[in-house]
Amino acid sequence: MIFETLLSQMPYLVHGLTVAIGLLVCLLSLGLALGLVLAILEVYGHWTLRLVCVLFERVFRGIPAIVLLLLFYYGVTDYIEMGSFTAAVLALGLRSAAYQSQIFRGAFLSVPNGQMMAARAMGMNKLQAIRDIIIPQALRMSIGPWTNEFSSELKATSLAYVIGVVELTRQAKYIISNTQGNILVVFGVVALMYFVVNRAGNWALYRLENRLSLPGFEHRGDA
Amino acid sequence: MLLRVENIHKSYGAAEILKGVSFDMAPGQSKVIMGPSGTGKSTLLRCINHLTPPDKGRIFVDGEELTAKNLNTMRQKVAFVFQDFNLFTHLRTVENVAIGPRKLRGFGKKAALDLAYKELERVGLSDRADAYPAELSGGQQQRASIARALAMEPKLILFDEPTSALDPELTGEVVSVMNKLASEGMTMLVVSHEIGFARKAADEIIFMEGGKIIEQGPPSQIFNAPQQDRTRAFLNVIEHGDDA
Amino acid sequence: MLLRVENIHKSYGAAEILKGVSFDMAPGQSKVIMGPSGTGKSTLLRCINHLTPPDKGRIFVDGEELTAKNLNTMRQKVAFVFQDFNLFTHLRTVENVAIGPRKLRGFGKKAALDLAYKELERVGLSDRADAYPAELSGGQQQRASIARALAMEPKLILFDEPTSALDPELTGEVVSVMNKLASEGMTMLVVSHEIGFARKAADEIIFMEGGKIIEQGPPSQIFNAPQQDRTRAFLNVIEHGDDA
Amino acid sequence: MSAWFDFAIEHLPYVLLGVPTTLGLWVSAMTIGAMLGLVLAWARIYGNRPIYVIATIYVEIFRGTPMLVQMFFIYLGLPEIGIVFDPLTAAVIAIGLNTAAYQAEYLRGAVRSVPMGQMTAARALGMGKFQGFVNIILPQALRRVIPQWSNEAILELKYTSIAYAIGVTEITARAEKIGYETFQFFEVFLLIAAIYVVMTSIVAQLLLLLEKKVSVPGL
Amino acid sequence: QAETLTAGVEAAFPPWAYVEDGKYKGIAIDAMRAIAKDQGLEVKFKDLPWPSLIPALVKGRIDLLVTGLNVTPERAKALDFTIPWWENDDEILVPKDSDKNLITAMCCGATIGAQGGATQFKWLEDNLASNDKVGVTLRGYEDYVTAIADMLAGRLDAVVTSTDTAEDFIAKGRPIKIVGTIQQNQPQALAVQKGDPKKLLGKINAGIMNIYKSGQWAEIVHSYAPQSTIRDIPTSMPAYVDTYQGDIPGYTK
Ligand SMILES: Nc1ncnc2c1ncn2[C@@H]1O[C@H](COP(=O)(O)OP(=O)(O)OP(=O)(O)O)[C@@H](O)[C@H]1O
Ligand SMILES: Nc1ncnc2c1ncn2[C@@H]1O[C@H](COP(=O)(O)OP(=O)(O)OP(=O)(O)O)[C@@H](O)[C@H]1O
Ligand SMILES: [Mg+2]
Ligand SMILES: [Mg+2]
Repeated sequence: MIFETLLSQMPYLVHGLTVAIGLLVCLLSLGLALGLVLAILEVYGHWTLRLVCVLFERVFRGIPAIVLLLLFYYGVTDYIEMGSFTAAVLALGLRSAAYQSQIFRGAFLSVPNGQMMAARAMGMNKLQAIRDIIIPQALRMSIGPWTNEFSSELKATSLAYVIGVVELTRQAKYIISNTQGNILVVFGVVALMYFVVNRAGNWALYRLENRLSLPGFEHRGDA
Repeated sequence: MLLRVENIHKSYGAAEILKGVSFDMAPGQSKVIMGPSGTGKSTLLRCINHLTPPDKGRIFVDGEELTAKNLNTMRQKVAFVFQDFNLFTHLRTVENVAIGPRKLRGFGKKAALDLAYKELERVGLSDRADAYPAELSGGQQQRASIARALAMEPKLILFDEPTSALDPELTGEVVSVMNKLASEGMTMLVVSHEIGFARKAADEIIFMEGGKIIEQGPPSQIFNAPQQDRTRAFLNVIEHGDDA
Repeated sequence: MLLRVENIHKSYGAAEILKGVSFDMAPGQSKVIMGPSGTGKSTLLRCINHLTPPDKGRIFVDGEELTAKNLNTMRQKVAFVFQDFNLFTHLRTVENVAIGPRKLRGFGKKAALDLAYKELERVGLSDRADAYPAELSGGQQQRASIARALAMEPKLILFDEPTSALDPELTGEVVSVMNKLASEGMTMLVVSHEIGFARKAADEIIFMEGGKIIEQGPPSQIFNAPQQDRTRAFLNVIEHGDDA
Repeated sequence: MSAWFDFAIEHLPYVLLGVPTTLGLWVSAMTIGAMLGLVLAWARIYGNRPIYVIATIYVEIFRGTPMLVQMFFIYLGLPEIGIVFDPLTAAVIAIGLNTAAYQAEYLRGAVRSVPMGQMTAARALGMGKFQGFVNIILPQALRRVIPQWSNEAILELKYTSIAYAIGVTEITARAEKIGYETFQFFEVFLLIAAIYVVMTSIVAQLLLLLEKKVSVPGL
Repeated sequence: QAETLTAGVEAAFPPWAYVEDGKYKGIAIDAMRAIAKDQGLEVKFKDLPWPSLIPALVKGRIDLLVTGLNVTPERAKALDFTIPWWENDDEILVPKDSDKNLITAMCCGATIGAQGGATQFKWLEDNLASNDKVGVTLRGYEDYVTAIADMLAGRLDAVVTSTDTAEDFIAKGRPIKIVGTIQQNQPQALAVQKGDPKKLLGKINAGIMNIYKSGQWAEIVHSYAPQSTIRDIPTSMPAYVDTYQGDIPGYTK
């Protein structure tokens, strides 16, 4: 009975999943671009810039995601017109930027000092050195921790329903309320769908990590 | 004069590390700086190309003073070879050598690679061109980093203890490359305790202690008849590996 | 015999690194192993206390054979001093020295610390007892790691290039501690190219190449009249820092 | 803004009554997570094949599916096989099991970042593998893991609000109730944001102090 | 060309509003469409969960709120209500196989569940939980589905929901039964922004009356809740709602 319902509603669950994935891709891209800039400023910037970055990071990591979504959809939209999806991308994307900046900052700091020095000693300016020497190394080291961010943001997309983005969890909620029950079965299916996307994403990221891996960038051996 | 170092001072916090160092180098000369650990040899070298800007004093390369403004172009004239190589980990050997010409000297991709292969040959590394730094032995890494310096076609190369991270035999590889460069007329300023190189290739030994030059002169004089007690004691240690 | 090394073989994958190495050591003896890089010196040392278990061959300490079973107790008799010190980063110097007696030899906290202070004094480090390893200079770190080895009151200490990560002058500190231990009658097996130590303190020099011992004898003989060409060439390099 | 302050001051006491529940939930869940996480990390690094596989599957499942779903399974699913928890216990278990998977991974990374020489030196002294792990590797790994662990702790503090879904009246539940009564939801959400920002800042600061306190030069 | 109104709904709230096969359905949805047609308005729906609906209306992200919305004094301060089109009572639900009756389900150590912010929860709190002699424990849930599931798992003795929700649960085959009714006569209405800046109240009120009079309303209600009795519109209009005083736009007695 519920399985028939699930089967008939599957196209809508899948549609919800594509909305979730679309949201995920947009928010991660925004987070990546901005997170990288924040990390560079935090590591190499003037102290005023560093302060701004730290403040940004504190605020966006301190406020629960749901509240951020509501603040963007109902607060920021007083000044800038945007729809639910855009607001969700901005709220979750900026939050992700705060998290990603920490990932990249860690990676920047783990590039040995000598690399920057050697680049500078050659006559590269700071920007050139960051672009040509530091970032290619730091990004390689970031892929591992970045898979975590991927997983947690995938699940965070499910919160966007509060501002009217009809993604996977909301579609599931429709089925649950229409049948007035079956929480476990429906959420079980949804969990499976998240799990599959998560595995696929991680698989792709690990493959990327392997493809980009160079001698000297392997993990240190197990203790 | 190719290099003029004029009254360089440098402090870290309260500690004055360099207390007024001056010397000159003519084109084609090789000088070796020696002295006990912590004496400021590395600091001096880093002051010369402003990796650590000096507090006081001036640096002239080829008659032009080094300032904050012309820093990046001047550094292309003054290459630096580090003790721990600092090859760019994510680039193959040949790319390490080519990146300078490519990004800083306006070479095309092909031209930069051609030059890189030429310089790798000069240090005897052409066969390892495609390896990553982590796949090279220490001696090979240091030779690659010398090739990287050479590819900038600098007026002067600064070496900071280029062999001290190496095994005795690997040291040999690097020293022979340095001997070769010296004999080809490259101007080199080398912080090193390699007696072999100092005796054979140096025009002058500069002995530093406590942030000052306390003795300088041709190797024959410094090694055979040092004027200062401190110099003598130090040379005793490094020549005989013994606690003086 | 305190140590008997019997026909040790070790391969990594297809490469045979050790090709049957045997020698003995009597109590109180000091032996120095020399030889070119990659020859298997470190591997041999690590085989002796089974940090790398050998593929073939046997090790006897004090007449008892080392096996997988008695490994941990036997290792307490055979201390190891590493090239890069490997002090426990999270423990103060004195705790680094005390942890062995405390955790492995059943000492109480107080007794272990007392012993640790005593051993630190022996290597001249009592004043740095409360520093963390990162706060010590290289020479001090190596002396602390020697104290850590001594605190196990071992029958034998294995040293793997204990000074090669050190400056010439810092090397002096460590070599003089090793000289002192040798003169106190400690049995020591040392991989090192420190001519100073080898001449002064070694009873025998073992020269290895390609996974085999190719020459051994008292320092006077090896240094002054080596039998093998290879030995002579190698000694030439390390004594004169020159490409042979 | 001042209207919001009046609103906040009026309703703060009622919402703050949820703080003990939130903190209790958080502390218990983090404790379970830390202990189980340690076991999982051990299993993933040193376990034999079956143990490694089991631990890996655990980590994959708990990291790969939403925590809300996990909580529903524990709260509404387990009763079908006769295991009935009260809501608070179920929430503690759900959040604890979830964070264990994350903590295990952070710890595993930290253990792997301890240089190999440390274990070699411990073994050379005569320590067994386990002794070396407990005395040498773990104290260093735990210090290295604090920054990531702090992140995780702060994240979980915010996640405790999902316990509301199974009827635990913590901060969010109380605040939302005010929302339904006054219909001033926006003001309510600002209030929640403020409370969480204050709590997470305090926690972050305390953990930073801990980090400083146990820090060792060179680690 | 009429302006398109955006009607906010909580689309997980059958029989009033829900989504099936990707389409909005339910009493409120169909009725709103009928009203719009009657009044020559264009309407589109936006699904927002409960806590988000009110800020959406206040901030003008939606123009009106069309859902099973109870008229209460607090809400009347934040919104302007249309004339009420429905009246609800509350039902006491227990598992089908339970031997609890109206009395044992609601006193003396019973644990009762309700949706956290709903009027039922507030009523139970004010009338039962605050009275020590009654001795019940009250538990709030994010939604009714979880509360019912929890009752079926054995942790609750009873759940109190509004009549329409209770009937929907039974119609969908949950193993529960009604053991008692709490007469509330709780009116429900649509709502617009406070002060009605878009002047919608008149049109909506008129539309409600028109579809009621034409019999469309009864048709719509019965297509979703066949058992329901249709009450006269407007149902009781509480004195605390200012839009029910004096001249009510679009409505003549
Ligand atoms: N960035 C820094 N901040 C503070 N002190 C520094 C810094 N860099 C170097 N020093 C100090 O300056 C002194 C000189 O250092 P320098 O590295 O120049 O010595 P050196 O002669 O090269 O010694 P070595 O032979 O050991 O390399 C040392 O006491 C060192 O501790
Ligand atoms: N774990 C390992 N796996 C594979 N090969 C190894 C391993 N450890 C050492 N080797 C190889 O074994 C050979 C001998 O190494 P070993 O470290 O014993 O040489 P060594 O004589 O100590 O040299 P050095 O003077 O450079 O320290 C080298 O070719 C090395 O690459
Ligand atoms: Mg130096
Ligand atoms: Mg070795």
